[in-house]
Amino acid sequence: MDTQKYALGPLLNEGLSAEDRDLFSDARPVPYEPYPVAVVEKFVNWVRANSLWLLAFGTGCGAVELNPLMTARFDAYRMGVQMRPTPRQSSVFIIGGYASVKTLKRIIRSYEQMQGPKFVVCLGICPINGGMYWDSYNTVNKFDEYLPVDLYITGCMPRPEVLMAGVLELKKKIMEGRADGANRYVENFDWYKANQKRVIKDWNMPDYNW
Amino acid sequence: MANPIELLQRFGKNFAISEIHEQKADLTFFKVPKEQAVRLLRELRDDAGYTHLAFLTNIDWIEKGIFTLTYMLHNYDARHSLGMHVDLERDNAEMQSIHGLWAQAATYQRELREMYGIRFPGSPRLDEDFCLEGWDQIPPMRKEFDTAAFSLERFYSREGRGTEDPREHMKGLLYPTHTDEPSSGGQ
Amino acid sequence: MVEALGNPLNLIIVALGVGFLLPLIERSSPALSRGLFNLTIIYQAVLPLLWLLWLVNGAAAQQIQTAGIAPPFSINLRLGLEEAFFVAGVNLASLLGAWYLGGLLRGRAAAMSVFLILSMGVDGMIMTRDLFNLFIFIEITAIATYGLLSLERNAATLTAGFKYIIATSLASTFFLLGVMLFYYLTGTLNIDGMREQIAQVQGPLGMVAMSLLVAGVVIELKPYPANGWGLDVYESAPTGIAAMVSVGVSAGALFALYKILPLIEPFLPALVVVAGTTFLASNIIGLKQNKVRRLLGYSSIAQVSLLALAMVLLTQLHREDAMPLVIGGLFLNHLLAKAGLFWLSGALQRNAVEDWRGLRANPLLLAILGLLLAALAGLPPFPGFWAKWELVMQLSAGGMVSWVALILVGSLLEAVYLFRWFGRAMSPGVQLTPAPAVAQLLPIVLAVLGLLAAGHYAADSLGLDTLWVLLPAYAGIALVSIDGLPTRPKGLITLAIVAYYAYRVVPVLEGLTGLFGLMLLGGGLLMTAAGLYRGDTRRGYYALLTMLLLSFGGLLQADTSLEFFLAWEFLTVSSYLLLCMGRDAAPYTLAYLIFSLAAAFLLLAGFGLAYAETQSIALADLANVKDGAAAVLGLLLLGFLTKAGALGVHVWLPGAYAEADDDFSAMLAAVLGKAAVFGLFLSVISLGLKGGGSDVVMYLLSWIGLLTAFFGALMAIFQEDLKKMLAYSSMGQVGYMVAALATGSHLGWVAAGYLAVNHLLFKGLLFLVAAGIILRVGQREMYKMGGLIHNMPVSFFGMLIAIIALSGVPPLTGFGGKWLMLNALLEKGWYWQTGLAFFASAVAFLYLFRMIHTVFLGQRKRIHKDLRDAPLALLIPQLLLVFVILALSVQPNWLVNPIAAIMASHLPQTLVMHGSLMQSGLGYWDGFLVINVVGAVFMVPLLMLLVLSRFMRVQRVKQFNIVFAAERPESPETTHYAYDFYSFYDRALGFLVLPRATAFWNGVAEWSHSMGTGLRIFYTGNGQTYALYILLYVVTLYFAVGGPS
Amino acid sequence: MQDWPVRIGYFLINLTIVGLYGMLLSGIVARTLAKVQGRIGIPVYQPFIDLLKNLGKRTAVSHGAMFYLGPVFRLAGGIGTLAFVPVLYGSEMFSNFNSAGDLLLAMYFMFFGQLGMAIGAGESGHPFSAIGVARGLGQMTAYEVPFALAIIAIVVQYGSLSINDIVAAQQGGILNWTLFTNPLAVIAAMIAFLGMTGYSPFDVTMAPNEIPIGPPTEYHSSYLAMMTMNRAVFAGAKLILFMDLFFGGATNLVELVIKTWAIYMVAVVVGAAFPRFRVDQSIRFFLRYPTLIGIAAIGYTQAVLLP
Repeated sequence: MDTQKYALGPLLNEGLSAEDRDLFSDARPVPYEPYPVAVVEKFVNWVRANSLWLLAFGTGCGAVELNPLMTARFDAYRMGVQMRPTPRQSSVFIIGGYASVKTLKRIIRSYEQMQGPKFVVCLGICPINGGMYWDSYNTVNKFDEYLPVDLYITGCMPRPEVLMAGVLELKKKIMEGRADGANRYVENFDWYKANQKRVIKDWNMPDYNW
Repeated sequence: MANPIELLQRFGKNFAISEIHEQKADLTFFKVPKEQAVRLLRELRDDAGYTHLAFLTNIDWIEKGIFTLTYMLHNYDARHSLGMHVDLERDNAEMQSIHGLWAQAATYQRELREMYGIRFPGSPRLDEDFCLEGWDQIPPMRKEFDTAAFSLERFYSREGRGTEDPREHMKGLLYPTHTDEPSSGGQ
Repeated sequence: MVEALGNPLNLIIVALGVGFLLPLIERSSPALSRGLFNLTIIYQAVLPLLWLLWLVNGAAAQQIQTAGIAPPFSINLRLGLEEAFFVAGVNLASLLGAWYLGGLLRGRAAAMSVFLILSMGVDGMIMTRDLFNLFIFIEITAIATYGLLSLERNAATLTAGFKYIIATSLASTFFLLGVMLFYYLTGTLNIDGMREQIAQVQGPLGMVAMSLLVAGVVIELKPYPANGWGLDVYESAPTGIAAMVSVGVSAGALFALYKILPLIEPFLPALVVVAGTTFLASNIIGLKQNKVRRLLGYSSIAQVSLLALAMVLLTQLHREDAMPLVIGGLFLNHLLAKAGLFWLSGALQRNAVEDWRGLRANPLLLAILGLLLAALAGLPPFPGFWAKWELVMQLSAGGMVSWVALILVGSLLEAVYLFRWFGRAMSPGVQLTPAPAVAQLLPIVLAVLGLLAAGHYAADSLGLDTLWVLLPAYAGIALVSIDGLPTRPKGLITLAIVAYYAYRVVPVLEGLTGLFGLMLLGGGLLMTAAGLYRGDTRRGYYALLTMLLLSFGGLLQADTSLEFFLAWEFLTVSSYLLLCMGRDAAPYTLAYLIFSLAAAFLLLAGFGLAYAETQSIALADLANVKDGAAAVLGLLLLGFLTKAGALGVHVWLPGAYAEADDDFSAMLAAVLGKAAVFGLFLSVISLGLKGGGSDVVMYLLSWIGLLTAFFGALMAIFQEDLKKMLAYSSMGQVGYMVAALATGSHLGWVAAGYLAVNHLLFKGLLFLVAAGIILRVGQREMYKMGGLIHNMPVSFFGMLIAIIALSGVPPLTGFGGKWLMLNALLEKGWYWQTGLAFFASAVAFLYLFRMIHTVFLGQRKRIHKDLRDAPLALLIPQLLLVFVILALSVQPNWLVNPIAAIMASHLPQTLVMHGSLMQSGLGYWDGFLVINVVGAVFMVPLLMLLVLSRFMRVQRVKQFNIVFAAERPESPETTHYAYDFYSFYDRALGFLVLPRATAFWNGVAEWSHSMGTGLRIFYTGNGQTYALYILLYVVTLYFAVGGPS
Repeated sequence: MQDWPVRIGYFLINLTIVGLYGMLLSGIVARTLAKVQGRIGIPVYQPFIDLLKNLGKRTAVSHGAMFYLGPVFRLAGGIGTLAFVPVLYGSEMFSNFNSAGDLLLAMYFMFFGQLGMAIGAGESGHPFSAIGVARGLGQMTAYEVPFALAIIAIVVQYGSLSINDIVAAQQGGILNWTLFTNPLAVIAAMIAFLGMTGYSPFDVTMAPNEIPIGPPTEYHSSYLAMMTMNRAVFAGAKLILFMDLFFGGATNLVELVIKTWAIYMVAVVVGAAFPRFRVDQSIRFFLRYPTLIGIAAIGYTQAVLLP
């Protein structure tokens, strides 16, 4: 495994043609430190936990379980959850079930466009070990090889109730300051990138989608 | 509108139609040789009212060494579908493109090209990626492609994964005392 | 000996003698005969010129008695001032014509002698005082013409000559019959004698006599529709001959008419109708012509009938004192310009108008063509201009308003087809023929010089400070002479000249003219300086620009409406020619010229009406107009509004602004447009506050202004072309000024002045930014740009400041204009208009955002990766404008206070200033406080964001790092949202901006052209039919006037 | 004229009050909408949490200087609008910098933030931003018409452009409010208000599903937080302006809260009940009946109120 540190100069963006390289930033992502004052960090973590903006990007069959979450029956708004249509403004990415290689590429792209701190929640069994698609030619089996996962919610499919329990769990994790997926991703950037590129054979995007 | 059997028999004068098989009242299969297929499709579309190409798919008979293309046509007036089988050599499979007859056939042909490696010379955007992106193996739907081995090799398997027969598992879970007798209950 | 040589009779005798001798001498010595011919023709030209000189200096009119006996018993000739003038003109034209014809005449004794006899015949027609003798000369002229026509022996010439001889024979037959009856009634053949006995010419017989006489002369003048034969002559004859027929023979006929006018008093009204109809009809038909000679033929007929019309009308008005200027001016103008054009078309051997493309490659020829056409169209400084001015003034004073209208409409039509020709010459194309020989061009050049001299003389005769008022033209001509220099030195010379001029002129001006002096000359200098970024050879550009800028000075300094109109016409001409320099301007220049001339003619009509009432052409006396105030105001406003591009007459504007050279567009929109605003100010100040009809006009003006503002903005938002968008925007902005002016209140006029200054600043800035963009990108379509902010940051900054200043968002200058204008409208009680103003200013946001977004923001095209900012020469003027805008934003009082003081001299002050606080009757505004508050308020979030950025890692990303939930777009080229930006607005309100005005004007053009076709129905080309027409015409004339009674 | 530090201090107090109130209002609105949909809805303080969350984001991207300054312009526009509107009638402390200009200044300054923001969003290079801005501007031109007509009507009615004068004329009893003296103008203005607030049926600018959130697509983290703040301050300023012009102004904070809440509820209730207009539909809508009502308001004012 490549263990280069993250501060090793600009990305090469080898997947892009020479003229496209001008269009995309080649900056390497950098992890963020906690706020210097511990109380502030604790308070901000509480705030983050209570304002979970989901990226409205249904990546698999589990996406159908996301929508009831916002209806009158479950009303996840109560818990500070709401859908945002653009990755830039979202803080939680819910992987809705199996991730095919083709979708994985889009997931990575959208994830990298989200601004930290950001959290990944995997829904269902498929992202854990492939689930019923474990021997498929196009479904990844271990999602955490490609992106840092903060929380798994297993089941096939998990009901919205379970999803809500997961949200509560995620909140707890965030408040405790343990949901550090975004930093893990950056710190192990080269490892994640290598894994991603191993399965995504036509890597035609920049190495980091700012 | 004539009976489809009669229709096929009538076409049979000019085409080597064989293996006519009436699957259901509204679905009939038959087979023609590769060389006559497109000509027959055109006549079925223009003269016999089978104006709709519902789909185009392929069956891999690895044992026989052939692919069987299936063109599914539909006649709206007669509410009847015709399935036309065409056998191809499995190695270097190639078939005449029918995107000139139905433009949407190009998409099916792209898929077949990607999944089975069948070539359709002249079909638009045939060699572009369709469902797969950056696929570097033999076409995945060909039966000689070992998808489990591939998955293991490329995506790794997570340890701790077990497999159980759902029927046995659920039986044990739900009816631990039940003896082994055929059940006529749940479907 | 000298005396003998100077005898006017020699004009006839020598020509006759030499004419008959030439064939004889030819046999023995061709060279001698050629020499003799040259000598004679020079003598023929010089003699009347000398006489003219003597007569002007006070010599007595010469009465020549042929047999030494007093008139009733012998033929007598007269050489007074008029005769000498006409004879001199005609003979000069024949001299130049002979020179031009050269080869055709030389070596053909018959031709030479016929040519001499023709010119002699015309001289005779002019000089003789004997009616029968007149008939003889008419016959001589006709036969000589026929002879000349048949010099070129082809079918077309021969048939044309045949038709000509039929027609002229008919004419002379009528004339002879008329002479007989007159002799029978009066007992004399002498015209002067007949005048004494005119009481005898009465009753049915008198009527018949008169009508026959009139018929004879009128047919010679080729009245519509009985003039098909004349046109065939113009078309088929060699150009030199056609020129002689057009100017010489017509002059003779005209003078004949002039002589018999006293004999045919009852026919004067009919003659007016005949001449008027012919003038109008010929010009309408002229529209359809695409052959130069035929076109010139119609123009000739029109000009001659205009002369006849003027002559008769002035006679009716008993304003013979105006005749020298009007008739003399028009005649010389026609004589030299028409002959020159005929010769030019012959020298270049191009007949179809289409073939004149590419003449632009030869500046000398182009200049000659342009000058001759300008002379023919009655533009300054040529004599036609002064004559037309005087004619309009006299006719207006005489209450003949409808004839003024007819003359102006006809002149406009004539300008249309003349300048369409010029437009072709300006268009790119291939040079077909080699340049003509100098010998052939020299007479044409002499004609041009003659015209210029005559113009100068005419201006002198009007008592003007000629050198000063014609300074723009002379400066332009002077600068043409250094046109060979490289571009930048020329530009610097222009700057120096204009700067010195401004330095001399502006301090003298005061009040409103001072304000506009600063704007026009200051702005003009700035835009000229900005133009220095161009290093390509711009032939004639700076000469014309100097002319344009100096005529601003003329406009501002004008004390009389004549000076004003003159400067205005200079503006029109120079800006038209400058516009022609634009690479693809050709299709739009004609519209510009037509509308500009129409505007000028409306002004002329307005000034005429004012003159009719006050008998004064002083601009200050405009304010004394009382009864006709509304009409004068309406005409003047219409004229200025046309020039300002108000709704309905705006059709010329987008094309002109968009297709002019990029730096000249800035000049047009920012500076030249203000000249129209100045005119509007002038007319409103003098006439707008008179109550009664003026109030109605002002009320209409407010609607015109705001509708212009609204539709200008609305049309701007749908433009893809950067400069077209700016053009429509200018139109809209001028609309606000118009509306503010219409209020007729102190506040409103301050608003108008403020808006004008502000518009100069931001629109100049925008056009300069556009020039830089177009220079770098090489495109005008905005959707082909995008994301240029990183390449052209300074230009972006300029545009940003300009659009904020335009939009009216505080704290920049734009808000002041909006505040003043809306307050003025509300104070006036024009609430609906205020609502429309709000709507218009909101719509303006749309195009402003579209402009800055599609050019500077969004996705950059890959090919624009390495673009640089505009050249420094272009950026410095931009930054200067930005600086002025910002300075005036901080201290609006620096602008408002002087304007308020100026307007306070015309109206009671309603805008009150307390330090930086301004108060209208309704509201208040403290510009200084506003910008301070806004500045402070801006700092709050800015500091906040800067602090936050310390805790937030801000990564600068590149253009295509845009966020997409899944798929990303293919390429930046297809990701720039720019084309059809406001498609939804089009769906909602697009029906409002269907090109109705364009369709209307196209309809007018179409209609005029079809009318041209309709009127041509009489021209069958058949000689018999033409003869029949002549007969019918005479009968009609007879019955129309008196009938058998 | 007082000394500047005091005035600035007063203004900061105003700003804080209006900002907090505006944030709270958006919480109340969300909760009200939730009730309409049969949900419990967010806690009323949720907007504050969201705001702090966005302020607490640790990474951000910038597309360039104008992009960076966009939210600054936006927020400055909101604060500035508030600065030119007197919050409470007759109170020195709550008069802000109203002395800088009249109603026209406040009306035109509203565009300041929108224009700056539009340019910032434009620099992001995102086509959806441009589409959103185009729609927003288009809709703005349309609702500006009835609004302007209503404003003209009341300016005619009160004979002044000064907001203070207009409020003063409405004192002395509820029947003196513009709402009762010139109901047509108020109707026209309130319909325009629906467009201004950007709730449905006029929310196509932000249409979250077609053009993800419109102009602010690229904005996030602290930028977004500043825009949220602006929404609070700007909404507060607009509400106060409407209250001053049409509902008799306010002489104390309680009255202010009640009146502005009530005005805002109009937009919220309408928004909860109507589906979305396409932008060309909303343009046609505003230019039809609301405009006619505005015209009628001016006519009514001229014919009935003035003599």
